Amino acid sequence: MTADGDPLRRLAAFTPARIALGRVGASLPTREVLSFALAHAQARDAVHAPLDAAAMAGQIQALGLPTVQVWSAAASRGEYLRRPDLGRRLSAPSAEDLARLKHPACDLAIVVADGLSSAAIHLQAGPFLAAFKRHVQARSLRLAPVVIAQMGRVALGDEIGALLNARAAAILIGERPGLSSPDSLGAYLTVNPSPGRTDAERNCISNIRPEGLSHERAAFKLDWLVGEALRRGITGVGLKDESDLVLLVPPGPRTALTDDS
Amino acid sequence: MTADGDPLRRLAAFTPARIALGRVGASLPTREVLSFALAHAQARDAVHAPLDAAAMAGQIQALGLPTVQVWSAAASRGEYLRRPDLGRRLSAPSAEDLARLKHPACDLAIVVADGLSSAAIHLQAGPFLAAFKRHVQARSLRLAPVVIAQMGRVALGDEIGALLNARAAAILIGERPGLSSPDSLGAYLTVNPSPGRTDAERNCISNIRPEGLSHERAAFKLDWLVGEALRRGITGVGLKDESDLVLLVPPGPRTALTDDS
Amino acid sequence: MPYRHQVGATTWTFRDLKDLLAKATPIRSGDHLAGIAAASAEQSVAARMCLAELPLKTFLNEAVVPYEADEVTRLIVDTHDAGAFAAIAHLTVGDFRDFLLSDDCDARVLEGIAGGVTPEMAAAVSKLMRNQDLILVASRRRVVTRFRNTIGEPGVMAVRLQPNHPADDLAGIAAATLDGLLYGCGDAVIGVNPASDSIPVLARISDLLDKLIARYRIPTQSCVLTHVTTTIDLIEQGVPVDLVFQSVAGTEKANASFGVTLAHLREGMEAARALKRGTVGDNVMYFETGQGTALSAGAHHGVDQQTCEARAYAVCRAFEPLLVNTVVGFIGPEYLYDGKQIIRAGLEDHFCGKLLGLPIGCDVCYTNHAEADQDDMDTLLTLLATAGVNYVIGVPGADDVMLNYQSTSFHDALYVRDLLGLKPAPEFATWLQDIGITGGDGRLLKPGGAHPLLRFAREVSA
Amino acid sequence: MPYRHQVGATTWTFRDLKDLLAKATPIRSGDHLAGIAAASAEQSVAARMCLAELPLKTFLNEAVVPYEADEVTRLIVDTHDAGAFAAIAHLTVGDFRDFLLSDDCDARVLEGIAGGVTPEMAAAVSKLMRNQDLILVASRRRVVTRFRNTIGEPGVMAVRLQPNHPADDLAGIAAATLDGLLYGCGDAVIGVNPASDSIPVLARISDLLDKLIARYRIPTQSCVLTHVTTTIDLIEQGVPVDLVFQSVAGTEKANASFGVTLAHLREGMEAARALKRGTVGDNVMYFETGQGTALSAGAHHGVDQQTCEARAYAVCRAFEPLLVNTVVGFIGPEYLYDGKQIIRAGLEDHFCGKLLGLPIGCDVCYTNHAEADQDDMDTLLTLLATAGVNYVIGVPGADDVMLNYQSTSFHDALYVRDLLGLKPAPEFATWLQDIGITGGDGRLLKPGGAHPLLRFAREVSA
Ligand code: B12
Ligand code: B12
Repeated sequence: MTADGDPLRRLAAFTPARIALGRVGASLPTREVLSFALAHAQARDAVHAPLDAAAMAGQIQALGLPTVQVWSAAASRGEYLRRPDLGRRLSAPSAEDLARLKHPACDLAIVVADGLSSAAIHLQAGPFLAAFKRHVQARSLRLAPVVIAQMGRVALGDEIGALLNARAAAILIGERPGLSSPDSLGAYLTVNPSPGRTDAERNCISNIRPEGLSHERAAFKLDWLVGEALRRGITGVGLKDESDLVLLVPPGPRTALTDDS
Repeated sequence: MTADGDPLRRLAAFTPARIALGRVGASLPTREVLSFALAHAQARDAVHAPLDAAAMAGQIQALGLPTVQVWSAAASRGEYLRRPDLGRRLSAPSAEDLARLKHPACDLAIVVADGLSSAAIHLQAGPFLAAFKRHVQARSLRLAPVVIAQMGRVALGDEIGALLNARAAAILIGERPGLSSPDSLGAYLTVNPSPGRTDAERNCISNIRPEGLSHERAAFKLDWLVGEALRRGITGVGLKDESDLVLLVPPGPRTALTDDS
Repeated sequence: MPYRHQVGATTWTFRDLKDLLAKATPIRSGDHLAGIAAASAEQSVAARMCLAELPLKTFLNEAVVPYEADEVTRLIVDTHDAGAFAAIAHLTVGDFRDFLLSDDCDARVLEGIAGGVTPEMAAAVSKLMRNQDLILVASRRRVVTRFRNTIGEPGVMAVRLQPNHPADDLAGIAAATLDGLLYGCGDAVIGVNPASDSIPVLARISDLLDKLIARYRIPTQSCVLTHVTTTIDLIEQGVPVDLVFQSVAGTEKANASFGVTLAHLREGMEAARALKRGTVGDNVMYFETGQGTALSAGAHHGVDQQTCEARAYAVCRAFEPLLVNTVVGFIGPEYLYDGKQIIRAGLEDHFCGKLLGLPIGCDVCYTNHAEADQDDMDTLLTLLATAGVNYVIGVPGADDVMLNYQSTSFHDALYVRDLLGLKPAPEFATWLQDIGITGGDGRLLKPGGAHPLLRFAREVSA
Repeated sequence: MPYRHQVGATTWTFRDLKDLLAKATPIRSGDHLAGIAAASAEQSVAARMCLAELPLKTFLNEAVVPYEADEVTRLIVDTHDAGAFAAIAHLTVGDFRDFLLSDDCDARVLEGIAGGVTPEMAAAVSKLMRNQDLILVASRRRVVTRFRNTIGEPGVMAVRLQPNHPADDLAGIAAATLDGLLYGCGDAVIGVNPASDSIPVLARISDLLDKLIARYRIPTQSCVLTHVTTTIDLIEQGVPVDLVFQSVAGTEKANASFGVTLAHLREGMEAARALKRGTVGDNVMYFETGQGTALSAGAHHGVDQQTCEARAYAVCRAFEPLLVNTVVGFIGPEYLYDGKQIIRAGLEDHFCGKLLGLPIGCDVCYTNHAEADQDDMDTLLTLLATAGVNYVIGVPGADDVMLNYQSTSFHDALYVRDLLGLKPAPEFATWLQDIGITGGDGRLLKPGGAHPLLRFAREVSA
């Protein structure tokens, strides 16, 4: 059976997943083995690509948002990959820079960090922030300057939020690059940020990119979470995402499933 | 069944091989797995141990043999392991050093090279040369100075022999270290040495060490081969080792095998 | 208490039991990251030699994480079965390895001692074992569990169908599910990781899978892999839930960073059991674990990652799970650097899981930041199948487009079933034949375009 | 002729066929050493894509080593079976992979095409295959050969007993041989690598093995692995020789550096056949090969080491060998850097050997200067056994005290036979039972101290 004869071929339009590949005996056809290998070669390069922090600062400032640049305690991309602990802490100079700002109390600190995919930041962070800015204005949130962090892990937002005196920290971070999704953005929200917070105390919005959660929908969700977080003073497992209930048009399938019959 | 119950236990005295280990089910007993692991950890260190060239020069000079030191074209032990081609050529300065000697024609150039086991050189080269020197004298061989080579491969002897104007070259070299035999010496003899000789054009005497071929026996064999090589002008597959035929006491088993019965 | 061992002229000292275990572990990037790994190969062998001479009883007296501070330790100690332990109580760790490999140690013996083996004992003995030992012992132990089918019998290797979609699109999930079913996959569970944490979205996915299973009477179970507390909410709202999922780790603190306690897990298990949705059994829990999670949460207490992992299995076994999945290369190279470490860890996890009596499967996988590729996955998959792994993962084309990593594909599962003559869970195998996916020989038919599942496909895409 | 392939915006160019093959090869330290390896992962994938589209016919028109200059090329070209090739003549290399994996490609089909497959085609298609493909296709092909027993049937895995001694001491060799026989090993051959090159010593070893085999009527063969020209001398001197051994490589020049030509091999084969020592067949040759030998002799002509290795198989198959052994990790890290490369190379060699119709076994091994350990060997051994390898090596405790490297042990062979239910060669299996080494179930008995082999042991050590 070749892929062309695969009865599921038409369904492939509904998912970026590698379905309807066909088979030779039990195995993948040569064509698919090779396209997989190519994707792998390319994804491996993506992991090591550095963040273009200057370009990002430009993009974000163009939205009218001031920016600050920081570095985690990891000295190189290689060290960053091997030492996640260093990616969770600011380098000493960066920590001083932020402390020196003596930023007054505010509602939200936004951090933009390369994480495991600079491409995700290059492609998604700008459009996402553009969408999110409208919610910021609607809610009259007091923002800290947007922090652009290199070689950062999720928990780096905790230290940054604390230094900037923010009630909550949202870190936009490059998710590890997948074979077919090298540029996926994650957003993690933590109330009362400070070093030592655990992941149980955050919420996560994942797969932000055109093929996943759209920038608009993601911004809507983050806004809902920020609202609840500031109102109820919690994030994490105690705060369940019910944002979809408030949407007029329900999310979900583009297609209706018929009932049993 | 444990090793102690192994009926072959008594036979273990006849070989350094790991026989009569016993078994648990199909598998090695824990004791043997661990002693193997220890030997492996130690053997790995042995590969990387450098040659103590000064000490070797001292030992060899004490036999009344002058020495010269050379380096192959490999710059480090790491490069040596990855680049056998470099270990087969002299570094430019060393080649010049030897050329500058303008050594007159001679019968035999002896090279002592670390190869894959410096320990083999440290332990076997001295006693072997002591034994071999008696044959040199008996045969009135004209020797070049003994060349002590670092990071050398077998074929390095070809270039050295040619530069020293020798009719034959014998390289004593550390064989790769085994788990139970980290210090085994090999000797390779090539007539009319010059770069480009193949291994088919050499003879080999292997496993020179107390548990293998004794220094005396090995020296006897090398002498026999040198004699034939100089007389017939060949080494390699064309020259079969029949040295044992000339020995009064035949070599081989310490024990006689009874005939069929 | 420090432990000492002499090798040649050197006496090696190990601060305490956890130090000894950490130094005895095969090389692992995570233990280096934690700063607890052996500094040299020789030190590591010395630690293994020292460990080999340690009586198993030691583990009952010295906890690697204090009893007072950790509910996982309390669970381990309080549920230890002294009766089952009696058979091995006289052994050292080294003897224990010999015992496990001996001809007398068959399936029955292994089942008998399971309750007497603590995770630390399992981890310790695994450190003395070579890959072949891990495979051979595990291959003799089968752990059978049931919900709507029977998983784990000899000759059976099930597959979790993992039809994830980055936007939780129902048509996309359905399409990938059908693809997998047509490859004979899905007997372990049809399990979706939702990209979203939103209750309405999760409810819709559960509904979709419930309808598919009910309509085609598929003898399998579904699962939406969200947080246990969220699943409890879903159950309360009347959403059809087969299995309750949760990631777990080997220390109380690590579990806390996941937002879970043993009490949550019990609550989840009871809520799901109360629904009585299983037909042939009531194993309702699905757990995932993986070396490195405790360290990643800064909650490893100086214990090496493989021992932490085995402790997570103690958490699992308390809740009679249907499936336990070690997602072995999932997190990344910080914990398992390359193919070699992933392969070794996969075999250790499977062995320890089986020794402790778990229905353990493996997500044979790696991320793009690790030094690994499909060849390594083929290797580990094949080895685990010879070792009798309960199930593996089936992701379309091995590429998870939501979780962003590479696992095994439907094709991979087919391959290894073909190579070693392994079969799907028996009820599911019968269904596959009845519905015309496989033929009388159990091998896939060329789909003709006529069978019922394709009708579903047409409806979904209509 | 240059080959081109476009990937995205980049067009990759490959100088000629051998350049294309070299760039398409999975990473290998030897190809880096030779300066012919791909410079990036993407270039390597592009080469594989380009190779996939190449018609198999190309290999009949473009030689990687010139016909005029190389007797191995001449052998390949002159003995190519156009009739056998007809079945695959329309395929590209990529299609060929699909063909090999398809359900229709069974043992019979594989046997039918063997004579039409050139080594370069085999190497090329292997470069497009994942580990699982190499295993699956090989597992369907059995090559059966005979001398005093039958090696290669389904369900059989034989073992070469390798009782080397650093001083060629006869008692030592006998002791190790008995040890191996008592573990059920030795059906492939009892083969000694002599430390010495001395004719009298070699004759004594041959005599010893001949006596042992004759006295106990062991249905197996012996071999002293010396140079073919030396073996011919031995035969002329009336020494009892069962098998003629020789290391071979894939180019005339490399073989010359070993001091051999095809004519030597034919002479050796004829000399041994004339002795008529085989009882059930007359496969009298034993060859060893291994990736890196041609390069190590500076005789690779810019051809990648895996393709050179496949060409060595063309040399082997011309002489109807009883056994072909790829000594895969034997030379060292210059050619195969670490466990991963050794594992991959072992699977490639086995696959290519089988595809070409060779009775191929594998010396699963590594040296102490390579980045590998016993875990890697366990892995490769297990994989090869699932792939149906004809035989493996048994060295006491896996430690060859003369050749200085680690191979597989008698225990390893037992392990994998146990795990996968593999049996020794049938005649040998019967002998093992008759002489009381194995019981009715084929598993080892606990030796009682009474059986005849022990008598031999006592005499030798007397
Ligand atoms: C890797 C990973 C994990 C690892 C994290 C360990 C580690 N050191 O990386 C492990 C396996 C432990 C894990 C666990 C869980 N995860 Co997770 N995980 C991911 C994954 C695949 C990649 C994350 C990534 O690339 N991060 C970027 C790097 C740069 O960040 P980092 O600082 O190195 O790593 C941190 C984050 O990954 C974070 N994290 C990981 N998962 C989660 C989940 C939540 C809810 C939070 C708040 C944080 C968090 O923990 C890491 C350590 O601080 C994402 C999928 C995706 N496409 O992103 C899912 C994902 C983020 N996880 C998810 C879930 C549900 C969980 C669990 C809650 C599952 C469960 N029921 O227990 C648990 C518990 C998480 C917790 N509270 O700690 C969901 C979140 C859904 C949502 N929108 O809320 C995602 C989107 C995948 C999914 N659908 O299942 N996860
Ligand atoms: C590795 C090895 C090989 C490799 C060499 C490739 C390589 N790049 O290393 C391969 C597998 C190709 C090989 C082939 C053969 N080998 Co060899 N080999 C060895 C081994 C295990 C280690 C050698 C070593 O450590 N050398 C030291 C390093 C530093 O040297 P090197 O420069 O890196 O490598 C060179 C030498 O190893 C040399 N070499 C290797 N084997 C032989 C054999 C002979 C007769 C000669 C002259 C040279 C030679 O070739 C290499 C490249 O120049 C030894 C056993 C031992 N304990 O030493 C047997 C050993 C030296 N080989 C032996 C034999 C018989 C052979 C063969 C003749 C077998 C055959 N029938 O074809 C062939 C052909 C050799 C040739 N003429 O080229 C015998 C020699 C017996 C004797 N006293 O003459 C030994 C002792 C083992 C044995 N008993 O079988 N071998």
